[in-house]
Amino acid sequence: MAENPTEMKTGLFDRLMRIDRRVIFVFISVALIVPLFFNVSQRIQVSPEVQMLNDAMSKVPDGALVLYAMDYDPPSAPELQPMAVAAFKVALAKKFKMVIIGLWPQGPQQANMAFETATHDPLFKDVKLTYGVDYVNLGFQSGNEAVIQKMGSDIPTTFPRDYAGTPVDQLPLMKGIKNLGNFDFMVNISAGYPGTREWVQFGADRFGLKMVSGSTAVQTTEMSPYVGKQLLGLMGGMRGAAEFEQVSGYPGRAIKFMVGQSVAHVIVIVFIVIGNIAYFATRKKRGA
Amino acid sequence: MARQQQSEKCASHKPARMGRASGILLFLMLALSASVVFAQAPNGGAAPRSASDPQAADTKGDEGGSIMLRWTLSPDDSAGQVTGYEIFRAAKPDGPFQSVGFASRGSARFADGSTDDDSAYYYKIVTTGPGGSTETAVIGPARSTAEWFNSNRANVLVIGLLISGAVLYYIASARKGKKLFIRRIAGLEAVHDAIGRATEMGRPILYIPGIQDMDDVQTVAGVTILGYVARTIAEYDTKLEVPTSRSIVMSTARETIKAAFLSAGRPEKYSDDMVNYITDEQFGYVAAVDGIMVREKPATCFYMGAFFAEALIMAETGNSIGAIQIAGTAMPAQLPFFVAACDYTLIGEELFAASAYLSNEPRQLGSLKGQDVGKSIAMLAIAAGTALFTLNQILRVEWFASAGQWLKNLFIVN
Amino acid sequence: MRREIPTAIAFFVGIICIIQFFIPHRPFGTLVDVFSDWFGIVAAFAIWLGALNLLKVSLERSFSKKKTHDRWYGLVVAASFFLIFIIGMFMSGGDQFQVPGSRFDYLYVNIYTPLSSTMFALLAFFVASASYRAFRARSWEATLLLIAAFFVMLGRAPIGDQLTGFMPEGYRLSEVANWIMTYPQVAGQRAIMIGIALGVASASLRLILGLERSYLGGE
Amino acid sequence: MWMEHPGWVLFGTWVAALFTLGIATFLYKDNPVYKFCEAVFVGISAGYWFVSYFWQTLLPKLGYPFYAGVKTMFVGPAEWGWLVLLIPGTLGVMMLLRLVPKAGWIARWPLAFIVGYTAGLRLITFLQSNAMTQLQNSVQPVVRYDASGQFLGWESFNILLVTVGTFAGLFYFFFSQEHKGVFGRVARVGTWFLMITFGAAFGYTVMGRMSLLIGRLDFLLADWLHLIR
Repeated sequence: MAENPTEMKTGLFDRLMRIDRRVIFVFISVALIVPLFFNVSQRIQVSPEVQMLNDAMSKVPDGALVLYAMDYDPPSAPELQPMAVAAFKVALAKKFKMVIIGLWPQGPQQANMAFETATHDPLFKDVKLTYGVDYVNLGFQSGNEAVIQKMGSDIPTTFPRDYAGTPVDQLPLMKGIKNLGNFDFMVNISAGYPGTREWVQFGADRFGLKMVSGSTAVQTTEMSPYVGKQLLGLMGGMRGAAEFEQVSGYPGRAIKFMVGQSVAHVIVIVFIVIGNIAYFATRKKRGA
Repeated sequence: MARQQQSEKCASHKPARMGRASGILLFLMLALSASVVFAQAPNGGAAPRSASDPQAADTKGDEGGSIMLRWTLSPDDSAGQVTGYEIFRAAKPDGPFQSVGFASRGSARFADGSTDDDSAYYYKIVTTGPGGSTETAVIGPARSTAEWFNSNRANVLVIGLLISGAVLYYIASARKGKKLFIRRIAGLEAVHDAIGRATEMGRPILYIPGIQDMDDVQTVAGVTILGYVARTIAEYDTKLEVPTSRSIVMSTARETIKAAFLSAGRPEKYSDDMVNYITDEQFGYVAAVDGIMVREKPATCFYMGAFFAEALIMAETGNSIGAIQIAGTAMPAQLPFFVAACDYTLIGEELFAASAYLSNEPRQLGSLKGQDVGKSIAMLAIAAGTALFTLNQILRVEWFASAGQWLKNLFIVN
Repeated sequence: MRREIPTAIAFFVGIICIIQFFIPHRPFGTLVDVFSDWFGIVAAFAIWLGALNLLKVSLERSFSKKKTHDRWYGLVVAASFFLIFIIGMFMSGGDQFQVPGSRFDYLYVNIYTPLSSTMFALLAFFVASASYRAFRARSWEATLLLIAAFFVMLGRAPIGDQLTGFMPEGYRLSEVANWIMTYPQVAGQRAIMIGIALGVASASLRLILGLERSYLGGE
Repeated sequence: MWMEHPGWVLFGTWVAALFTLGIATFLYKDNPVYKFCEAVFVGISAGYWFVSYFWQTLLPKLGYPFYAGVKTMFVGPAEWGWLVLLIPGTLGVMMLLRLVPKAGWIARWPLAFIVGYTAGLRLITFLQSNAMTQLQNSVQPVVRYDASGQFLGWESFNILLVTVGTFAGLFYFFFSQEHKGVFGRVARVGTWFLMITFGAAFGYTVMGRMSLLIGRLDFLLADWLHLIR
């Protein structure tokens, strides 16, 4: 109490320099929780990579044979699940023949969930698909990039049985499919290794697969140099998912979640600003 | 803010969305009916005109067992009258023909990947559409063969040999005792200080060799650096903790530390308890490592190897207990987090350089020099290629462009 | 012999994988395919090794003489392992174990998923606390880090565009963020990637040629 | 099926919610609840991988073909192809010998196989996809004109920026030369680009990390408490 005003001010900035991180945690929680209670959405500017992706997918002819490689697990699902759902919706609209696989053990399960969500959309209530004829889920194979390498030469021996244990030669859709060269297009949803990088290196570079990717925000920076010839489009993180939902015309979860994102980003930035103000204030003090 | 959002919700949002949805629906219906109308227009529901100029030849640069078919698209291809091209094959020109595959509308090639080498095959391409199908003349015979060299990849071979050669040359000369200069790497001095700090404080050192297996070269580098850290620690009474995410890394790390303590003359101080396997699962592993951190309160944390999302969880927890943290990884996605949360970070290739620098072994130093040759090639190529293309743009001399393209083609991969 | 045979194996397998890339002719392609199957099998055994190791350590901890609280946690580890093991191996319809609705799937959805997702979600908090601490303009380099992070962060969130909606197209925050991501960011990323590629290639070369054997344990 | 029973669904949701909250308590500080969740997590995850690999890799790739092969010895024409499977099978068992202290060294054989295989594949792919392709993308004219011959200043500047940045960044990773004089200055510019890269990548990721938390909150508030729809 005996401090004079300037000292008190310094004290304030000193405290601001070292805010207990749990204070930040509380702010972040509130920022993300509150908007969930309100049904607001924002207009989102679509980035060139997502536009490319959407264009590339629209150019794939209806009824084409498309590989869906789902290389992620539940922890990344908040970002990636909306992408998978939207990508399946495009497939339903364009009547793609789908082969679903996963290089992550949990990938095929996630794919099933996303597929379910997509087919339950009222837009597609008239679309009736038959398992084995219109789509198959071949499940997971271990071996990371080795699996892709082998798919380049022979898919039926790489995935001898599907997700439910049925031998692939009993699946009508698999009849004409020998290797990666048979696919007209590929959608990869990826949370890390093995994922988009391996599909680019082994699928696109070696076997000429035409592919697009949805990836977690964190690895998007690593993937963006591949965009162009190797990768025909890329959506990164929840923002990418929201952009794709918007541009493809199938709004979903991602668009809704973007509000909380905005608030949380603002909070992080406010804290960065506070940290810098406090830093300069105390530095002057120290210098003087 | 909350109130504003709520009012927005009540006032305008839902109708707007419904309006948009019905707009989309309307548009879809319009587009659909339009496409039906246009699809009917040019050729009134008849069979599409056939693809032309079919060719069948061995697929080049492969292991055999494949014949490549090419054709010119049907003139009706873009009009929506073609669903695709079905490929039929027979052992004799007059059949019987069997379908071997289907190429969708717009594609003008198909690799038949189910041929026996050196047998003759005859093909015909059937253009199918909603109105029927038409076929090309039978072509053949075509035979598939396996090639002994994929000439498309000659440039990879040349560049690979060049860099490998440089690496091996410098390793050889380093082994002969030639002094190779390696610049100081910022952050490496810190390794020694950080070990000293833990000793002074009487608190343990935590070493995380990444979460990948020994087949990842980053893990190999991480374990090599662990050897150096262990050698230094052996001089003091500092406790070392190495939780691992892979069972093979656990046993390798144990042997490495044992050897390091032996070479420091303190084999009696080593115990297997220093290294423990936790789980292969990334987040299960980090849950346990976080637990170790808050319970044992290490003075120094090292993160050297391949990391994924767990990187920041560990680095922030380490920060909250006030540890000095030194990281090194070649996972580009995780570098930003280590740079932000750790005191020192070895960036990408520096991780490999650090393991060379610290181990001071000729083969590691030599290969670092070899990598520098690679980088020189890269920088030269960027400088020369950019200069050539730019000169062409300014002076409009075609020669510059073709020289630049030649250079660029060296790096094009098929 | 304890080192020579492993070195020879690594050399043989590694060289074949390289040759296969350049020489498509049989038997190399087939061999690499076979290797890839073997790789999967050996990797599966490595998982078993890890699990057995874990059981050994936690059971040792549970039944050790030292009466610490830790022993209970060791028991919890072992019990959880056996729970999912028994259900997955014997009670979930064999290789149909992952089909939605199986008992294994029930554990996956209600235990495994919340645990791993929540651990991962802690990152939301840590990313905030780390950026508060790290992004301060202490030096020129730190300032660049700060500025880049600041613009990209704002530009990524839709609010960035709403704040700068009055600006002409091309100058809005999301476009500034995209610019940073497509130009300066790509430059740095490329340098890092090329450097790493050379590092990985030369380390792989050493591993194949047996010049680097530290993976075999202490030298 | 039994788990479609509302009671089981409810029970599962409660278990999931409690584990979610249990892990989250770590943010405040370490505590017995977190330690319990941590122990369950370690055990469950190890078991999960064990079971998955058994059904998805070991049986289809080793178990079934092996069994089918052995069967031909007794019924039908004998085939010998399955004998090859003895190699990976043996390598796998050798791996498990790590558990036996005296015989641990034998596990180096399968390890060498794994290391050799990945080293061989990665040597090529990293050179090809990371080094060469990136180089190829870096070679382009830094002066740009549009179709009518008009000089494009901004585009040219951007390309120049990428080229200079890549070049300087590579210089930073050059180890044979002390960072002094001109070299030092170029390398310094390289670190600037690296810093921008890291800052941008960090900022870009914040959203991804927030997404994860939104996912969990959505679960707690919607699936568990039914507070939101």
